[in-house]
Amino acid sequence: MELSKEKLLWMYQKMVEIRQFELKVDELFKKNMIWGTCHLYVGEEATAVGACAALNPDDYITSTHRGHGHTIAKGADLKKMMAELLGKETGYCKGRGGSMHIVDVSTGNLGANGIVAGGIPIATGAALASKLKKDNKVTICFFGDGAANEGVFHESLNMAGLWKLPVVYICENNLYGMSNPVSKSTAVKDIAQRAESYNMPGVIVDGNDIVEVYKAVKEAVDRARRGEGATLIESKTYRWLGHSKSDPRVYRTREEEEEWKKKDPIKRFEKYLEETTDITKDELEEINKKVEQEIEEAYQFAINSPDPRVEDLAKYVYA
Amino acid sequence: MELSKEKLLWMYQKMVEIRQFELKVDELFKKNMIWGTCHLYVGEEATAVGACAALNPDDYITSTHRGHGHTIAKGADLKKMMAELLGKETGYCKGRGGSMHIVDVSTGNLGANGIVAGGIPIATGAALASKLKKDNKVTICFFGDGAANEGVFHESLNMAGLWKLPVVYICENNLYGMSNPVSKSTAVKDIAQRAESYNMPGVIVDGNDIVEVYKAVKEAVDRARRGEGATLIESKTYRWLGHSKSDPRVYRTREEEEEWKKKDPIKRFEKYLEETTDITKDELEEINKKVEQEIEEAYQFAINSPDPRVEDLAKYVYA
Amino acid sequence: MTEKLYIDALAEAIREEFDRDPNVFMMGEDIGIYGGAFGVTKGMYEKYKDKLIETPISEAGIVGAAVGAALVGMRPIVEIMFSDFLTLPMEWIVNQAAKLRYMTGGQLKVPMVIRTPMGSGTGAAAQHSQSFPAIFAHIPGLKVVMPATPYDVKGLLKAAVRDDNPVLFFEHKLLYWTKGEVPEEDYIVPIGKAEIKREGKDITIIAGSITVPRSLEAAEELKTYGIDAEVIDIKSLSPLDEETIVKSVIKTGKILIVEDDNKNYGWGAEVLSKLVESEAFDYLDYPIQRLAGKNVPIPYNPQLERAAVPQTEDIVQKVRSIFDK
Amino acid sequence: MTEKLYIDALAEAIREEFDRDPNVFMMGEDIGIYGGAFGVTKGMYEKYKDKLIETPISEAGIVGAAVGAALVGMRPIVEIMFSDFLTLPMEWIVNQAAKLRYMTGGQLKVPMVIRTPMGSGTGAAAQHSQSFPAIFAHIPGLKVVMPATPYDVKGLLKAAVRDDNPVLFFEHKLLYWTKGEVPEEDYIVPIGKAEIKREGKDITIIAGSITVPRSLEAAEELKTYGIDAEVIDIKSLSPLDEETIVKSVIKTGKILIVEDDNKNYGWGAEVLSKLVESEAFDYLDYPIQRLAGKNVPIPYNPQLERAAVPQTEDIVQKVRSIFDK
Ligand SMILES: Cc1ncc(C[n+]2csc(CCOP(=O)(O)OP(=O)(O)O)c2C)c(N)n1
Ligand SMILES: Cc1ncc(C[n+]2csc(CCOP(=O)(O)OP(=O)(O)O)c2C)c(N)n1
Ligand SMILES: [Mg+2]
Ligand SMILES: [Mg+2]
Repeated sequence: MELSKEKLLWMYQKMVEIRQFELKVDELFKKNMIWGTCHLYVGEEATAVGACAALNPDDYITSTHRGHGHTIAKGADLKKMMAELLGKETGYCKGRGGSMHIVDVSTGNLGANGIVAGGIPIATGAALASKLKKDNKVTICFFGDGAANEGVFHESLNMAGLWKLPVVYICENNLYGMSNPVSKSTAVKDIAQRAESYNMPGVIVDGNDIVEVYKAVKEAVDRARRGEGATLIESKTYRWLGHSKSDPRVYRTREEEEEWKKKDPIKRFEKYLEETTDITKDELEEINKKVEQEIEEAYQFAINSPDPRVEDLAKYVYA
Repeated sequence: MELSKEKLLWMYQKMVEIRQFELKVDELFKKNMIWGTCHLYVGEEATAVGACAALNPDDYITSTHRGHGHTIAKGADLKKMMAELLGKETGYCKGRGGSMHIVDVSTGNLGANGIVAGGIPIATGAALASKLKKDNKVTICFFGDGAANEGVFHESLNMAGLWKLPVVYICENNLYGMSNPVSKSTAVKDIAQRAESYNMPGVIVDGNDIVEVYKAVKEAVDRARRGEGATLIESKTYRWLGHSKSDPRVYRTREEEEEWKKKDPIKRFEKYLEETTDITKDELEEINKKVEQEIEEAYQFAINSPDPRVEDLAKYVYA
Repeated sequence: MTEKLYIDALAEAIREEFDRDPNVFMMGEDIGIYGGAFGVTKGMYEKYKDKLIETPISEAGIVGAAVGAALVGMRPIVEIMFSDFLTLPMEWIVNQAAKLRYMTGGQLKVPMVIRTPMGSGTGAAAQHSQSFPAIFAHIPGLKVVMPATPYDVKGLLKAAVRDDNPVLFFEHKLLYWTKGEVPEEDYIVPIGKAEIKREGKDITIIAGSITVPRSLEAAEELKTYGIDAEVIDIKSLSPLDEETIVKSVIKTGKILIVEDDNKNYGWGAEVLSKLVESEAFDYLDYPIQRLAGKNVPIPYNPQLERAAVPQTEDIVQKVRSIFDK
Repeated sequence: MTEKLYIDALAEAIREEFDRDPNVFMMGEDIGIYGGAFGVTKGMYEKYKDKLIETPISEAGIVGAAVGAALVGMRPIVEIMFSDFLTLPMEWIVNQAAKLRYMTGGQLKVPMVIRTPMGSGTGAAAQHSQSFPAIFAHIPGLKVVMPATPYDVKGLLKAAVRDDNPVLFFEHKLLYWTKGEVPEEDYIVPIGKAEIKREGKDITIIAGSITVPRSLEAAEELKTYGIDAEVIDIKSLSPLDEETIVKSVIKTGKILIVEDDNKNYGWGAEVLSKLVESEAFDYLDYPIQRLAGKNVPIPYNPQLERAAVPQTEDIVQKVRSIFDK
């Protein structure tokens, strides 16, 4: 499980892309330039990137309402993402979907989902297809702590456990489902414990430690690819911003938020790189600069793109 | 947990009532005198009766598509049950419901349910009501092994675990959900193991041993009544007959059936009574005779009852 | 009477029903300290902690549990965060709540209310913008209402809570911040009654929920074209108040039904059919018209989203076309 | 052509699609050695073990998984044991399968078929006897068919499997053991096409699923009253073949729509509305009539059950009343 320098730099870049992308989106939201709502991934970058780093390009993921991070980690084009958020014809979904429905089939990303736990059976079905087709692909299914109380979590993991499907369930436990703390929504302390009900390993990782996430997910992915079945990984992390736009965060304290910001997964990875590799501060600085420019380009692309034509309203209802 | 002689005889009588009632229904079915379908409880009598013996008369139960046993154990009138099966106006549901919808509010029976797992959230809600009203009632929720893979099993047990609701979930594991053996439907061997996912005790009992069932359920009911929350009890048992009418039972062997018939819960209880009490064979024989007569009376009542009037078709749609 | 916001009138109704009947309580996601996704229960938590059961994200389990609670004498109000999510507890609405009374020959009753915000216009896209009243109106055993004004939302919520049947209660998101007169004293608005919200003699516009204010606005504009439109707020799809609409049509001879939902197999079709089957048919001097949403999932882009459902100007235009004006 | 049972024609279609396309497979409860609750897959297990994915009782998970499999290139056929249970996977039909193509601007497609037995007449009572096609026909993105004959069930199942969209496929239980001509060679029946099953000149009876044979029977009987009825099998609710019905109505001038489902907000309302909005309206010489089920859950008692939905004699009577005969 040695990580090459190239891979480490890729991981760093993806985390930075997510962070900067989300902060830009937040800014655009506050300027009323984005319609609807949006759930930002700031603070959770290590989970998406560490997990996707363990996949092949043609492996699948399913994502959630909080999907920008997974989408970027799986390799999406920031231009098309930004254009989608601005509702443009050049966006991933031609402006029809918006934040909660970004899909990028070209990178094996089966999509965000506006329905909590919506991706769980979908990922399970993609993995079933892989088993039937023997295509040797693995699917990662991202979802939140809140989603682990939906019925399809149970139904899907039971099938995956039963049929030994090549799927890795990653529960991003960021302590809250909207305003509801896990202690008030979930009868058990660790969601990973539920793996036992489905005859699959349950693993807890520090979701702010990208290397730990990577290692655990890699092991699960390898296991899945060997035909040994599914794994449930619980990644403990925290979302820095509100649940969606205009969330006054009355359900948690500013102190708690500050504590978690100290555990910034990007800073932590910088420290790791500094301590364990010969990657220099300058190299990282350069990545930051490059990403900044990428984001600006994405924004310019999006803002200068055309809206879909109202006459095309009924396009894409049927294949 | 000493069982009085009176109680023991009551338990014996209820088991016999269920057995004879079901055999009568089977006979009527074969004579095409019963419409629709019917799921018989023969072989599983110890679970319903042992469990209901642990309840107060005004405690609640919810039942399943295989509901006659629970209904009789909770104290239903055999006449009204038989009349319902014959679709008569004098039946529990005035002939509108049939086998899968028998309800008897007078005995706290919230009803059978044609939807697998349909009763699980309903029982949970009744228990929530008891907690809110502080009425000190306990609800028993019966369901099958197959039902334990429905999403609401998960959602309901999570809420019950979280809120420490006064409910006892009794999974009647009769090895099959319709034709599907538990090993092919369920990722874990023992369904009781799933209790851990909901922070409640999980208990396995020999479902053909009425005394064991009674003791385990009594403990769970007491616990619930003390405000200490829910329990999941898995009762291992077997249905002697087909899943529903016209089931050729291709999914299991005749040998397996014979093995289980040797474990007849009624015979076993007779032996227990013989060995540990001064109840005589004659007393039991008398009960059997009495029940036979009861069943015959129920049948006569039903067959001589009027059908509902077609003009009343639209009655009872709204309260 | 004071002017109040729709959302405040609704919240008032909930509080007053909490106070009136100890068996009334509420279940839902984030309805506690957060106050619900649209803020309906904001500020209630302190006083009504025991009445607000904040749940896990388990819509099927929640509604199923509400059915169970209702069976043993409680009167739950369930908040489903977006009406789109009614797909999840569908079983407990359609096969349980709606049928338990009938299936048990009248032994059981299921007094419960499922309140839920519906509709497009907020950029929430296809999974957070639907309007499902038509689907539930098809199911015997359910009642379905969709109040359009602060007065009606308060009165209908109270009627729904006091009703012994399961009531689906649809609140269009764009109505929450609209204003209207609301009396101080306790009142109910009966379920199953439509209301003429504006009298007119030339055409009857039958509207529901958000299309009510849009139709009223359109009616004002239509005056300038010399068209005097009557606007009926249907309020309740099930039971449907045929009498009020038939009477109006007999008077005006023309009908336009305006739905916020997509057209095919929508509620307008039943209203149209009932009119064709009624005595009003003989009084029609123009074929009945429906103006409804396009048969598309709701798109994200704001121009597309707006074009997906009838706006005020579409109503004006449609009515003008009927009169060739 | 050979005479075949509806259920056998259906099974043949499944086998032939299994053989034709390696991506076609089936998921469902008890579809393996048991052969499915109604026996559709009986005898298939030996040969098609790998194609028959027998599932736990987890309808939401099954349909959700089928959606996922479809997204990556498979063509699942899901059997839902009774159409009443469609309430459970509703989310994965309505918010996922139906919308994924639109929401992703055409990036994804969801080629899948959900087959399910519907209807009353077997004494299975309210939770096992419903007919839900109208509900799904309301949802953009879904196709909805309900074949009435062995020929159509085979041809439509093949069309459905080969369609790139999610198709809801409703089989009335009482049709399984009916017989009809079925060709030996591969053929499809196009989705979205109605068919005149009997030509006539006096009235158009628009029927679907079980009401097709009932209407045909009624038409025979109506001859004795001198009434020559045309019977149209609507086959597909979404898309709806307006052309065929409009043409027929222009010819006959009278319409009776016969639904097996309960009347309020049913599919007949949309068909009626479409006709009112069409050019056929001017050719009507009698108000359009609907004959549909009563607005009640399906009762258990056989006499009540029979009375809940239109029988052949009800159709005869209704048509006679139109002609005052
Ligand atoms: C079925 C469903 N219920 C409720 C919602 C509203 N909702 C959106 S996100 C969310 C919280 C989800 O929590 P979690 O799964 O922990 O993900 P997180 O937002 O923390 O990443 C809720 C309740 C929804 N979108 N879908
Ligand atoms: C939601 C739902 N799915 C499927 C069925 C059809 N069905 C009725 S009983 C049954 C098997 C139930 O198995 P289990 O829960 O083990 O109960 P048992 O019949 O063994 O007592 C099935 C699949 C149903 N009634 N409801
Ligand atoms: Mg969370
Ligand atoms: Mg079983």
